[in-house]
Amino acid sequence: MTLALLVTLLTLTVLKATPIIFAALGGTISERSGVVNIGLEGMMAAGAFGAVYATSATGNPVVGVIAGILAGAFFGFVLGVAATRLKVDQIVAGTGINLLCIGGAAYALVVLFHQQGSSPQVASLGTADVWLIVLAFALAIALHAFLWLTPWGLRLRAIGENPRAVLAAGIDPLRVRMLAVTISGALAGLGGAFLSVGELNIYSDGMTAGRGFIALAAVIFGRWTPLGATLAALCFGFFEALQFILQGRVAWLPSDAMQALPYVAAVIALAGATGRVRAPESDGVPF
Amino acid sequence: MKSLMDRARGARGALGALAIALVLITAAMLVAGASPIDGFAALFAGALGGTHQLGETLVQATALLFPALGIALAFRAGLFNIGAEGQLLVGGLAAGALGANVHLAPALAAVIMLGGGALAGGVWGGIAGWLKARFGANEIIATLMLNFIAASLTGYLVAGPLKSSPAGGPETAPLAHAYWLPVLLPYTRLSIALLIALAIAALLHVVLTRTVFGYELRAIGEAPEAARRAGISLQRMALLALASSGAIAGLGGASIVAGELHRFNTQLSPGYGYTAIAVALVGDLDARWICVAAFAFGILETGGLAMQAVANIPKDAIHVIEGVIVVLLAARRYVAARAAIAS
Amino acid sequence: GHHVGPRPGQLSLGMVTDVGGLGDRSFNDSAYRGLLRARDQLGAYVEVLQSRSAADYQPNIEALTNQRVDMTFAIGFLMSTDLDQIARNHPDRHYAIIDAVVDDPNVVSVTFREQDGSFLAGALAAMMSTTKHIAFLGGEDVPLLRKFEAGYTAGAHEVDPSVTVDVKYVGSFDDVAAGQELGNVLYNGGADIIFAAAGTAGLGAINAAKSRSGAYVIGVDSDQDALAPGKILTSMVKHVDVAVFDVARGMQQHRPIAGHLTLGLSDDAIGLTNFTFTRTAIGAARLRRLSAIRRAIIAGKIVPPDTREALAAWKPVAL
Amino acid sequence: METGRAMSVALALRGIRKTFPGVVAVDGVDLDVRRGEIHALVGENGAGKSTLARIAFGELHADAGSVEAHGTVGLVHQHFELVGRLRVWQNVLLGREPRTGWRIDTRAARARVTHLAQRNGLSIDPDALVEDLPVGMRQRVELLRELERDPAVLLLDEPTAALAPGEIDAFFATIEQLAHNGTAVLVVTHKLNEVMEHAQRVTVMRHGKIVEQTQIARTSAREIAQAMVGGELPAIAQRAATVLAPCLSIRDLRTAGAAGLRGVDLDVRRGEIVGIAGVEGNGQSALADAIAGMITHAGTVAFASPHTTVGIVPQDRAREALVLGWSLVENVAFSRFQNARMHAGPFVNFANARTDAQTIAQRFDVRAATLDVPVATLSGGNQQKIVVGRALVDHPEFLLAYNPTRGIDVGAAALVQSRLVQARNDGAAILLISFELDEILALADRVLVLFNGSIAGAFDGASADRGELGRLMAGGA
Ligand SMILES: Nc1ncnc2c1ncn2[C@@H]1O[C@H](COP(=O)(O)OP(=O)(O)OP(=O)(O)O)[C@@H](O)[C@H]1O
Ligand SMILES: Nc1ncnc2c1ncn2[C@@H]1O[C@H](COP(=O)(O)OP(=O)(O)OP(=O)(O)O)[C@@H](O)[C@H]1O
Ligand SMILES: [Mg+2]
Ligand SMILES: [Mg+2]
Repeated sequence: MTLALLVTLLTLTVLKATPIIFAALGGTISERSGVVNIGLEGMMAAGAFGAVYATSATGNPVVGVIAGILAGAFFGFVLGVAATRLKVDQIVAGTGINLLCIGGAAYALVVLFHQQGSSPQVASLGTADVWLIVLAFALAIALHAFLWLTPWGLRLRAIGENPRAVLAAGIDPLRVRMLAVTISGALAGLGGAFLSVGELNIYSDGMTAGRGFIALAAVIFGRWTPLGATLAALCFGFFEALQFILQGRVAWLPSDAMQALPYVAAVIALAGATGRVRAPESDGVPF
Repeated sequence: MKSLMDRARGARGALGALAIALVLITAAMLVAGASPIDGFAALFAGALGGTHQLGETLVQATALLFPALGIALAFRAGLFNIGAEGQLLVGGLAAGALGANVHLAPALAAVIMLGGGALAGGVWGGIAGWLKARFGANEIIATLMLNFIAASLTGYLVAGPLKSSPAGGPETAPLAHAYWLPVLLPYTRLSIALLIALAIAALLHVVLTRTVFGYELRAIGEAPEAARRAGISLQRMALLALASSGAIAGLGGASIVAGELHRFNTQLSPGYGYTAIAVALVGDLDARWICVAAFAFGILETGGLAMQAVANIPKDAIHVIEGVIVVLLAARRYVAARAAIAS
Repeated sequence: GHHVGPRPGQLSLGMVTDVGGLGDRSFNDSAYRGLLRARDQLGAYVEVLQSRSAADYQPNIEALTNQRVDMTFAIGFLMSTDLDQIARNHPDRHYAIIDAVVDDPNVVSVTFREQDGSFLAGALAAMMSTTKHIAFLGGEDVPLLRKFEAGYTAGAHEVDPSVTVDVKYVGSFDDVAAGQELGNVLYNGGADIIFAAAGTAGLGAINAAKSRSGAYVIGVDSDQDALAPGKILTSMVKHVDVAVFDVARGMQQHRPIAGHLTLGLSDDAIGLTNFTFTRTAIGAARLRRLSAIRRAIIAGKIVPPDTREALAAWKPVAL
Repeated sequence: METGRAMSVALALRGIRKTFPGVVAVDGVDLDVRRGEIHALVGENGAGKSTLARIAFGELHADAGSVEAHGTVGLVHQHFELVGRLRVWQNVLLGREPRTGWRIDTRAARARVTHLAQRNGLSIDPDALVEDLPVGMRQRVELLRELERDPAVLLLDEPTAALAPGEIDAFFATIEQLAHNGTAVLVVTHKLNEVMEHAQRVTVMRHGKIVEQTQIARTSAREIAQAMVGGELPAIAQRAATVLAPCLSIRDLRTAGAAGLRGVDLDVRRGEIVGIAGVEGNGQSALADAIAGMITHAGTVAFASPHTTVGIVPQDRAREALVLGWSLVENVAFSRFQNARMHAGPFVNFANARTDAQTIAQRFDVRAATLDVPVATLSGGNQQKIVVGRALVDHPEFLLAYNPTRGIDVGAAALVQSRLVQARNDGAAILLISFELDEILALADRVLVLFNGSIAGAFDGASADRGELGRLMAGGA
């Protein structure tokens, strides 16, 4: 492997991982507070669409990124309301949010852009997207420090384990969960915005292509820790990048088999390295 | 025992949820510049307006019912099977490949195709079950990753070894007409797959509520430690639950192939395996209510397709409606609880 | 509400999209343009039904049949089995299918010789490449896309057998980001021209070309040249719209076309766009050579391969 | 303890009423708890004590009535509300963490918890993970968390149910100290000796109402018990002489872990109750789990025959014995599926399960609206009766009973103990693991003291000496 190839492999790994890192950090914070966020995929789509719409309206992709964050946060908030105040089963609500966001973006394309399938091209962050990549890693470290060093991190983790214990300590677990899920949506939205106006310059139906679900897996692989999730996202990114590069070079392996590489690697990792991972005690349990 | 009053409140909650959903849909149509009256007329006429439409609705309901039942079985055992989509695909592929290559009496061929589909789905679910039982792997990731692998694998097989013709699409050769599942409703493509699905629903209900196996299954979901101390092997049950869950979803894929599409095609599912999660949950993981939920989703899927032409709403927008309904229906318990407090 | 449905005597046309749906900037959109032209120029009533999965084709075609539209267009080869069945059940109705052959008296089958147009794209790419290294980026690895791949590779080798052609597939027609990333991988790997036959995902490859000097991309299906003026060498268009319009016009003139139309370079149904932004960059000499190759294909002197097997057996033709 | 301090009311409950579907849990209760007093709240299982405490704390809302508290209220739940995967200091200081800048000052936090523990005579390792702690230690953590908040009113729901005798004394010393400093303490308990020794006033509840409220000085344990059950206490069945044939024999049993076994030999014969006395954390769990086949071990655990029938009352009823969302009937069937009575082919035999459930409910006085309500809606004591009843319903040849009367009121406890003695009289071999020395002395034919994973001494039940037992339990040679 030449040096140039190695450089491509590594940059591609980071590029592939970045949106997943954002969403996985969101998933981690949400699950740490005890809410399983199945809706990450939808929130990413909302963020991606929101970013493109705001960028097309203002011409400024930075505004777009902020709009993407807000769009994701909005649906995070909706999930939060459903899962905490309305006591809707979290998985049901998350599934509903996915349907809502992905369908909603398709619908909004028609209403706002008067075209189906994909948006017109808009301004993009271009090479400035590198700052979002830096931000992803910085957030991972910051979130790790937050969860393990600060009082609020401790409380958040405690809520994910046993909300009643936290209530006994005089903190309202529901409010913290609401906040955590909203932030989770904001991060997923940021991941979507990174895709649509950071890396690209367009929203198109299906462009999140399962990245939200991969992020969900990264949360679990990363054992519900921000740095772990980041590492897991990087692994996915690496295998994706590897298959991109190997395609066509290994003649006996058809492209379909190549495309399965990251997922096969994940399954093998499940059987081998990760072993028994334990979710927060009250993860997914309504309070 | 739920009292009649509780049930009435639950129904009121459901009606309230539906009413809110209808308001939202109306707003969506108005924003898109379409007449809601035409839109709803199209939705219901498209879903229920005639034998043909009803048949289509039931076809969609059937396609959702199988994976939803499989998902419910696993969820009842506390296992999060989000891999129904992949299980459905491999089940469909097995049925398509068998149907295109066996030469048997039609009835036997149907059994072989459906059985092969169930087996393939069972194996696919069983892999996740084995990973869980043997290594304690998290079944959410396992089933999810297997979805992606199933998509690649089936794509590879139909483009390569199982390719129907050099110019053909990503699909297996068409089934001989004799191998098609018998049609249930004349002039529609509703096949006896519906009856099979309903039979599976009945069976699942009986298994879960009447049999020792069903009790053991639910026990590992609700109280794993108590189950372990009662001598139930959690490993064995996880394997069995995910395998049977996959088998039901796989049977669903096979029934689409044998009853509807008459060949395997990589695009045979618009995401039934994912929508079925919503169906299973809206149906309270109870086989009887899942049948109702599947029918309701069938109406939306079919009516939504008809609505796109009239109301200028893109086909994906029907998912908005589904999403709203899923959340609102799930919230009905809260609505019902509030009503109970108020009364 | 407004009136829905055709007026008495009005020509009515129906269309069923494949799972790509409207907005794919490619195949379905192109057919839709043809339909809209029929609406505007022929005064036809048009109706489009989109499909979410392969299982939707049959009910959608049935639905249009039951609405008694004069002609139903099935856009995509995946609908052939379903169309065949419906057409037999409704011998009094008219149908058309794109990209597949359905042998019924009431069905017009329209196929395109994508390999011919792709051959020209490959030839142009080989002539323009300064690195003698070009690439093909497909959507999903399916037989239809391999027609593009084989024709493109052969065209390049016709010009210069030593040209390297890298081939990669996105694995999806939707994942724009992956399209862009793969585009970058191909450019970084030394290719300076990519033929992006990947639906929406191909837009990603166009993006990848935009940020590089000396790199070109070739668009597909619709005329994409204006998406990145000067960077898109040309688009290998497939005029599904022309075919749809022609078939519709035949219907209106009460002489419905039946049988199998194979549309190629000579019908102007397939071919390269006219280099609006890249004419000077390409230069007259290359354009002359390109039209010589085009004539050779039309004359049957060159028969571009349409599968990988045919490509392996294919030899450049001395013109 | 009525000193000159003003006995002002710190918690005033007025006309409290609370219904659950089908039950009136609390029915018009007025109750005052005063500064500086220890006020005992007693009553049968299901009388409404926990519900009342949760209402006073604000965790449940009453249907009617008012709660007036002067100052903060703390509640120590009977079933602890702790975060297992956090450390002791994190649990204790949750919501009140000391910080330096944006970070938690872990050193200060540890010091604060250590100091708090020392001041209250509760020694504990602030860095221990709560999930690794034995139940008694967790009880301390729960208490420390409330003490840290220094509440004006402290509600304790069966705080000593999981404590060893020595720990109970230390615990009450702490509570008395708190009361002395002006805290109002309300303690729910089933142990009337604690009431008599430590409380100043007692309130007795029956069926959601207060039936008696008096100064301790003016009453006796017997009177309180009578008020609770509304009559005389049932007497424990008498021992009868029986033939002894070996049933379970354990040889050189060793298990891993700090609270494991280090070579235990013991025999249980049919017709006898062998009591295991000891402070929690000395290997009781390992012993029970090894017999139940739940953990790997060295040495042998052998029954007289491979067909010996076994009944087990595990230590944690909610987690290890019951499916809380299921009805009594379903729970009675569940865990006995190997029993031919419980199934007909692949189907559950609900008719037999219902018959058995009825039998259990009758024999053990289970207070449930119907046999079909989820057992989660039953009070903890009634859940415990189901677990014991189910273990005995098949007349097993061997019974392992782990704290069989935990959380059960005095009346029901006597009933359960009688049933154990009856089973023994009918020829069952019973291994009784209990943290209550009184229970062991009342029931056991032989008493073994378990200390630090080994048998520290063996006594005849009739002649065992409390003092000697206590000394061995505490590790005296
Ligand atoms: N959440 C609930 N749902 C239904 N019934 C309940 C609920 N909580 C309590 N009850 C019922 O209210 C009554 C009082 O229960 P409570 O727990 O207060 O009793 P208790 O006096 O604490 O009994 P114990 O001595 O067993 O702890 C019981 O009949 C119980 O079954
Ligand atoms: N899942 C549940 N659903 C309904 N009610 C419940 C549930 N879990 C607990 N409860 C109720 O909450 C109350 C307090 O529970 P807890 O387990 O502390 O019982 P308890 O009454 O204190 O039992 P005991 O003192 O006899 O051990 C009980 O009365 C019980 O009825
Ligand atoms: Mg209680
Ligand atoms: Mg209690």
